Amino acid sequence: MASFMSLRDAVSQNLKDGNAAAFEGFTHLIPHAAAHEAIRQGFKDLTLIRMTPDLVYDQMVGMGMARKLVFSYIGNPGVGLLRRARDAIENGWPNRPEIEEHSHSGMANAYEAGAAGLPCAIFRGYKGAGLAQVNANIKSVTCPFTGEELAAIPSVRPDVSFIHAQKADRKGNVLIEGIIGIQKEAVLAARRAVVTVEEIVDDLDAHPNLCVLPAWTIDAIAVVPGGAHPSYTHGYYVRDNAAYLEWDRIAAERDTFLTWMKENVLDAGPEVFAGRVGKLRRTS
Amino acid sequence: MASFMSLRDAVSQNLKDGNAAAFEGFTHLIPHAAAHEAIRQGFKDLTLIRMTPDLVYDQMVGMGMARKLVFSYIGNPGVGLLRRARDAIENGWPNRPEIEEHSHSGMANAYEAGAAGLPCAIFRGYKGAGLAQVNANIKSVTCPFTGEELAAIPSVRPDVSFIHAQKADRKGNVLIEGIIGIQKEAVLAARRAVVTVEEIVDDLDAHPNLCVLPAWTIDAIAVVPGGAHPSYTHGYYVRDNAAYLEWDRIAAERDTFLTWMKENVLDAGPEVFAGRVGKLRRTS
Amino acid sequence: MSDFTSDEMMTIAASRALGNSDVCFVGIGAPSAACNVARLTHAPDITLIYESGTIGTAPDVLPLSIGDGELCDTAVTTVSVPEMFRYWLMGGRITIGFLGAAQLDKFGNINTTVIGDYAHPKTRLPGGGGAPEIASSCGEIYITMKQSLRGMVEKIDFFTSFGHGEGGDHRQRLGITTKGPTLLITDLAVWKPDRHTKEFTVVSLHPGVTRDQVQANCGWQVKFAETLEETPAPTETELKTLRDLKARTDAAHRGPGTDQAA
Amino acid sequence: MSDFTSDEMMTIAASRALGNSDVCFVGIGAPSAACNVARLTHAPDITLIYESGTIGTAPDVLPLSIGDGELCDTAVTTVSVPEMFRYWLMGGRITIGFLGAAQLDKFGNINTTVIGDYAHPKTRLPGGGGAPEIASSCGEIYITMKQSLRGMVEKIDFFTSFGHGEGGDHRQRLGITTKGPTLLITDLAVWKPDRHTKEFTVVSLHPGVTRDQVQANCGWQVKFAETLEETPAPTETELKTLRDLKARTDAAHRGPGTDQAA
Repeated sequence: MASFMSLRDAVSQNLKDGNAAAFEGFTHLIPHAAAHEAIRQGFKDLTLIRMTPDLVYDQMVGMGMARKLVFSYIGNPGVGLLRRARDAIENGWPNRPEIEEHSHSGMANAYEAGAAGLPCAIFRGYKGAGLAQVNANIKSVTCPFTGEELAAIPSVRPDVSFIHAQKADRKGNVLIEGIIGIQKEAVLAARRAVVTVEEIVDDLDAHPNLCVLPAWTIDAIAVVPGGAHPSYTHGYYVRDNAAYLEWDRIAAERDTFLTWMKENVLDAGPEVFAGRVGKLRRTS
Repeated sequence: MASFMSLRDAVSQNLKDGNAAAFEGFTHLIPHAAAHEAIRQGFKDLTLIRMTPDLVYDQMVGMGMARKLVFSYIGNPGVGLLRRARDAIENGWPNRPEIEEHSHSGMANAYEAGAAGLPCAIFRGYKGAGLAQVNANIKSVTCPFTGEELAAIPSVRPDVSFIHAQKADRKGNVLIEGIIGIQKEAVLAARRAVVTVEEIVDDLDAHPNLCVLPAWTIDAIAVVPGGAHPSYTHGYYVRDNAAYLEWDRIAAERDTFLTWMKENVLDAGPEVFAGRVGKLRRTS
Repeated sequence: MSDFTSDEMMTIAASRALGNSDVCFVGIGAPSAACNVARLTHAPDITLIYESGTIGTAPDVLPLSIGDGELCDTAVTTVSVPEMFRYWLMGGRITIGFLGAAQLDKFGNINTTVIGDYAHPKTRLPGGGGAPEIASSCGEIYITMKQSLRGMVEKIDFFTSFGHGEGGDHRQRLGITTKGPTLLITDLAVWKPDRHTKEFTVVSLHPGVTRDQVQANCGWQVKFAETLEETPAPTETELKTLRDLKARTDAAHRGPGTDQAA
Repeated sequence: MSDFTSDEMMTIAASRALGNSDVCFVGIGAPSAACNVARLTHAPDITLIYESGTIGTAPDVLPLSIGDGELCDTAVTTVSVPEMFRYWLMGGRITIGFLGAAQLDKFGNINTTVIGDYAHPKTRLPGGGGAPEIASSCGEIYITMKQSLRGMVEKIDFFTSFGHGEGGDHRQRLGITTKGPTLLITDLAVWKPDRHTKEFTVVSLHPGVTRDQVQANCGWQVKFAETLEETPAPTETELKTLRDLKARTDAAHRGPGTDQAA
């Protein structure tokens, strides 16, 4: 059952060294504030899971928190490569994380299977694709009716998933709107789930068919206005595309990266996010 | 791409003798008007697929249209047995349809797999259940990672699916709200799809995350106000529970059944449905 | 309050077994009444889930079907049927599955499929619906039914849903990891499975009910617990809550459309 | 209208290959520009799908990512990512998948995963994202990229997505039933696969481009069709549409938050 608490407590009570952790968000609603809190608390040996690891994973990898990465697209979307992740994978700085790489279809099916409590996901995929040769977790099963060979991969079952959402009601039911991505699955597939929200409201007042996570599927909720920045929260503020472009420059060198992390993450707190989205808020 | 047409044309152009047809609706939005039109047009040798075959399947079976039934619950929900279906299965009147019986979980997964273009559905099911012994289409596969034996059944791929929905816009995009059931999957799993709607509107004006079927997933749309009666259309009229109770009496005997069918189906048309829901409309 | 029917006692006894933090998959009929009485009395925050996709529903009247509009109107959220069976049931999110039965045996195996042979049934019943996977995926299973010799039988005609099979560790031997039937509430008594054999054993008799009555309405040789309790009679609040609910429900189901054609 | 860049020609030539009834899975970058120019000119009813879940989207500016809010705001509907990959992509609902490439070979096989060895890469690229299944599940695949010796190579370092493999019937031999790459549009030419060998063959040179230029910017021995056409130059409407779109996009991406910390 969801408890309301500070982001600091939500992270420290639910993330442990060595955990498999997902910080999910498909471009929209990326839990930046939660990831920064995890960086401040200095966790180690994490297996970081995410379909589209972008800036926050670049930051966590650059800070040496990752023992392993599980992903399907490791880039700065629309901008290019992730320079800290590259430095880690290519040069082993600050360490060389193990890699388990899938396609989006594979990861999406693996989260879905995780939410469904299944040990594996079975789908039509990886035909002729090189990943099947380099990832030992891509196997196959045969359809007992048609004989077709289908891909099989293990389901994703994180120890803990972090997501950002628009709002929670006072009971702890959480509403996610817009590009809902893989967040419902990330929460339901995980042993524990932490949600940051823009605000708490008396009543979600949501259409019955919207994406609502009942309070009893969530462990901790922390209110962090702007907590997705430079990603966005539909209905609250827009994506800070300029910041994504700027990240490319910051992450280019180890020292500019470390300086930026100290200033903007290590020496900061969740309360700075509200200010970062000030100019990005839209009334419409 | 969806064409707007009369229900008569929508049915005659998309349903053929011998087809596997699904008339779906999980208590809510059952396409009664479409089923009655199919009865009037006198199709034969149908494989009738539905999770919860109720009154309309009792009627189609009683009229001798079914060669085979694929289902997971064949009853009058909350009332009891389906007397025409019983007479067919137990006594062969007017014929003895073949039966392929699943659990809800099985049928739901089979529609889902059909919508996903897969040849089979794989899930955790039928453990210790008698259906696995009497249904040759319940097989198993072994998870290549854990060794767990999982149930496998063929996906559902109807030749044609019929559903009822709240409304379509002028381009033919269709909105389904409330208990959305299995309708999206029924449409996407089928080769052809026919939708009856309460009304056509200029703009669906729907939240982005609601259940909308784009026009290009649908073949024909017919406007039939009240077309779900005695089932209901959320936001338009409530369920006619009394009619479900009354059906138990009508279907009890072959002659009362046939008299009712002549009067209310064979000698009627889709336009009668609007009148049937008159007293069931709610403004809220 | 001494004036109550055995049906009312059954529903109220069943409602007491549910707690505020339970997530309950509700079958139609007696289970639905019991779950909603619990919600309206001692367990206001219980999560009720109907297989139509409604999660956290709080109906003012009992639904006739598992998909009445009332369930959606009052739910926290309403999901598609595949999602219901994949994420919520198979995903292991349900603590209690509440089932009724046409035929039941002493090990909690249920038949709602056929009376007689499957291929040539004497009576074709509606079938399992969600029950086969409710029985294996929910944390535990509560069963409620009126006792009768026809209903509580030595050998059921069809295994619609698996309880404890032949008893003992039969569930584990099939690779089923959930508890299965842990409670049976009839109109006469409360039953729990024996810890080892898993045979349902009477642990509490409803007020005024005798052992002979229980045996006279059960098709197998009934086992009674060494210490047999008496089920507390319905309280005034419980009885009023149930009766009000039934009255609202009956009025609603007669409905505004009685004079319409089906 | 004679004053246009080779990039503009590429995007506009690609846009022309799309029709009103196409359902197009749009990759980011050049594919996104081409698809939206098509929508804003000759194919107003084209259905554009981005892998973030937005179906039938009509953005006023090009998204920087595949999940900008603009895509959701203008979509017919927005679904979850598992639904996108299961019902819409794997379900066979997409007529055209539009991909870019870091490395491409003559059979339309694409690498966006690594330069060098997979285990010890010289350059770690972002990886496949949706591409492996886009390449096998869409009815056909269009590819667009700027020509270079580094990009169009005899042998790609990694098979991120499968085109025609080693050519001929290689797709069918793997049990893939879709057509695969049927069109390649570069900044210099339009290419189509040979009917038998499946090797990309130049069928049309963009205005002012020579065979030598095409060969000079391609790492394999280029085949040219017997009858070589000239790609019609961009019309005034096409060029204005593209430039307006780019201008709106650039303004939007500089955005209101430029002075904010990332």
